[in-house]
Amino acid sequence: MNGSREPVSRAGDRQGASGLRDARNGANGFLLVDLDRFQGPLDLLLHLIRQQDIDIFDIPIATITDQFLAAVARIEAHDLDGAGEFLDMAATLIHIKAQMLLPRHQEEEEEDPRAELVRRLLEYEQIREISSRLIRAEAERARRFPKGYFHFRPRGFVEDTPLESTWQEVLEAAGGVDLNHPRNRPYRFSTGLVAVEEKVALILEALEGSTRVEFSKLLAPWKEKVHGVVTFLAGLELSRQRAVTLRQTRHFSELWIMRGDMEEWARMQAGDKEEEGEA
Amino acid sequence: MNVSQIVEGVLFASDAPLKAEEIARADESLDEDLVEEAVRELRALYDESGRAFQLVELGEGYQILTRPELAPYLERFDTVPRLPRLSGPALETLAIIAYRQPIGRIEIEYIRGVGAAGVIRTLQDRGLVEVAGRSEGVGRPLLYRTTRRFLEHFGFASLEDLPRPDELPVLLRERGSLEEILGEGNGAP
Amino acid sequence: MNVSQIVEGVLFASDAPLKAEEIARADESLDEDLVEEAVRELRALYDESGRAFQLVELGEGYQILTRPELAPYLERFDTVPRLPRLSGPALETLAIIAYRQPIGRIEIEYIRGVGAAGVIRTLQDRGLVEVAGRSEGVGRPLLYRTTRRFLEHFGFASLEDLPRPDELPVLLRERGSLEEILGEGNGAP
Repeated sequence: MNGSREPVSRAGDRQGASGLRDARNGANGFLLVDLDRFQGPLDLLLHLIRQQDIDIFDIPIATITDQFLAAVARIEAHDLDGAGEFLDMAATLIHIKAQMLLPRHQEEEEEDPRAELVRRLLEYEQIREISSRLIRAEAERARRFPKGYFHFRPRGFVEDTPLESTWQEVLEAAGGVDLNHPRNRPYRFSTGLVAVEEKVALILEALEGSTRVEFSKLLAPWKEKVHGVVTFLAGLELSRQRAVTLRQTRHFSELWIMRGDMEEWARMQAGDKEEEGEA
Repeated sequence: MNVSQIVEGVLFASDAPLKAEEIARADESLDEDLVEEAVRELRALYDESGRAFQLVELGEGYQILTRPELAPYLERFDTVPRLPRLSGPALETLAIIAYRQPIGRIEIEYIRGVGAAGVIRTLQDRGLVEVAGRSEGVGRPLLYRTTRRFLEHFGFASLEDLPRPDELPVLLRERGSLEEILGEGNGAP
Repeated sequence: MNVSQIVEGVLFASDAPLKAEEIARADESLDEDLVEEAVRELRALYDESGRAFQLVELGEGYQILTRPELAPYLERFDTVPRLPRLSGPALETLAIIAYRQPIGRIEIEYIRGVGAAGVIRTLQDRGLVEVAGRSEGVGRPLLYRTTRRFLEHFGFASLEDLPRPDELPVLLRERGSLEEILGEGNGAP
């Protein structure tokens, strides 16, 4: 599933989540909506309904369907990847619209064709409300600290802490070392080149354990300038993908690589086989 | 050492919430009731004597935490890197799991209208959500539930502490009956 | 919040002894003298009210610690943090380095088929692996070997002691050069 269309804003940020700011009445009378602001088809539908003060229990399905389709039509131009969920909803809307046109038999007490959709919309709206309550609860909780929370002194070296792994485990792992496993990526053998992907992996590894890492620390093991250049390029690439942000307080001071929205990024990368993590 | 001192010592030395039964393990003379009583005493004592910390009920147990009012002072020492905040999709998914647990991925995706596999994995990595078992349904899909850590992280003593359904619109109270919901809804607006 | 509460909160939240000047960083209104005074007050208060903890002065500063008399009760808890274990990739990499040292990262990655930079760093952090020098090859890449600590941890007197059972892949069991074995293995590189 595509994560790129989810807005950066938090669910509790009503304005951001509903995309209200970006909706304007277009010249053709349709609502112009910035699809990237929506977390999915329900979010978009809910926006259309709330934006126009429509009674959610009596949705004018034909109008809403037209508006939804008009908005969804714009997806294809720039992002086919995440269109599936929206197209599913479009199909559902068209189906409901068709059912609404059929004569209904009062005596059989058939359910309103819109009922399931209404339930989903209300439920989704509630989930958003709960999300914002969770944010508030989280913020309140974060104001309390347990004993010993702050590390005022640098921790001892990792090597000072005992390790549990046994030689038997090493041997077992060794038994699994197998040169004949298929490689799904081309490999350079001591060409001396430094690949951006390696440095991307290095940065990501470093950010697994902490929220930030100094640029210089990443370079420490190497003397060659090329490592600096390529690590910087890797940082820029990750920054472009919003996995990290780069921060430097003054010229020539330490460059910090700060962890960004990794979940978002991970979702975008989902499917790509990533380098194995470590302990 | 009296009961109150033992309980206080154990709570003080712990870096995570402890259940009464866990605290009681400190000594044969203790039981859950004695611990609960000591907890109440200590809580009152800390509050009355204006201590900088409080005895809080959290994550199905008890923990001593600083008062929220101290946050501005303590934040000046913020040397512990904090985890990045949860994204909107992650929070929504967490909310669904919290109220509907145990729940499978397909149901979550239906409620949110978008895929949830990546977000669920993130929540698992953060220790907020865990596998609760498998559904009896076709393919026996995995079911998820929230963890004790979820309660601790959001400051809830137990799942009962989640915002009550009656403070919320109708839907989460009932899993099923659409007719009822529509009935209530139609009557209301 | 008064001075005493701020000092108490900071000491509570710290995992290490703090000097008065460090505590004073919590607020502009504080200075060392005020902190020292609050420390004395708190110390007396804890002692007089029979708290399970004490405010002690250690070499480096002040810290709140449980009273020594509580040790018998606290020892009943698994206070020893769960010992970290090496991950699968780390174990595998360690085995490769142990048997093929000195060896460069590229070779390790070739054998494992995935990147190894992070895993090697983990092993270095744990003191199990260290840089042995640089290869003569292009770019003069770093070579790695196991450390004394590696031998100590796994109980070997020397590298000669490493067992080379038949179950080991040829690549690790044989002492011949990597190129030779790789040449035999799949004739590839």
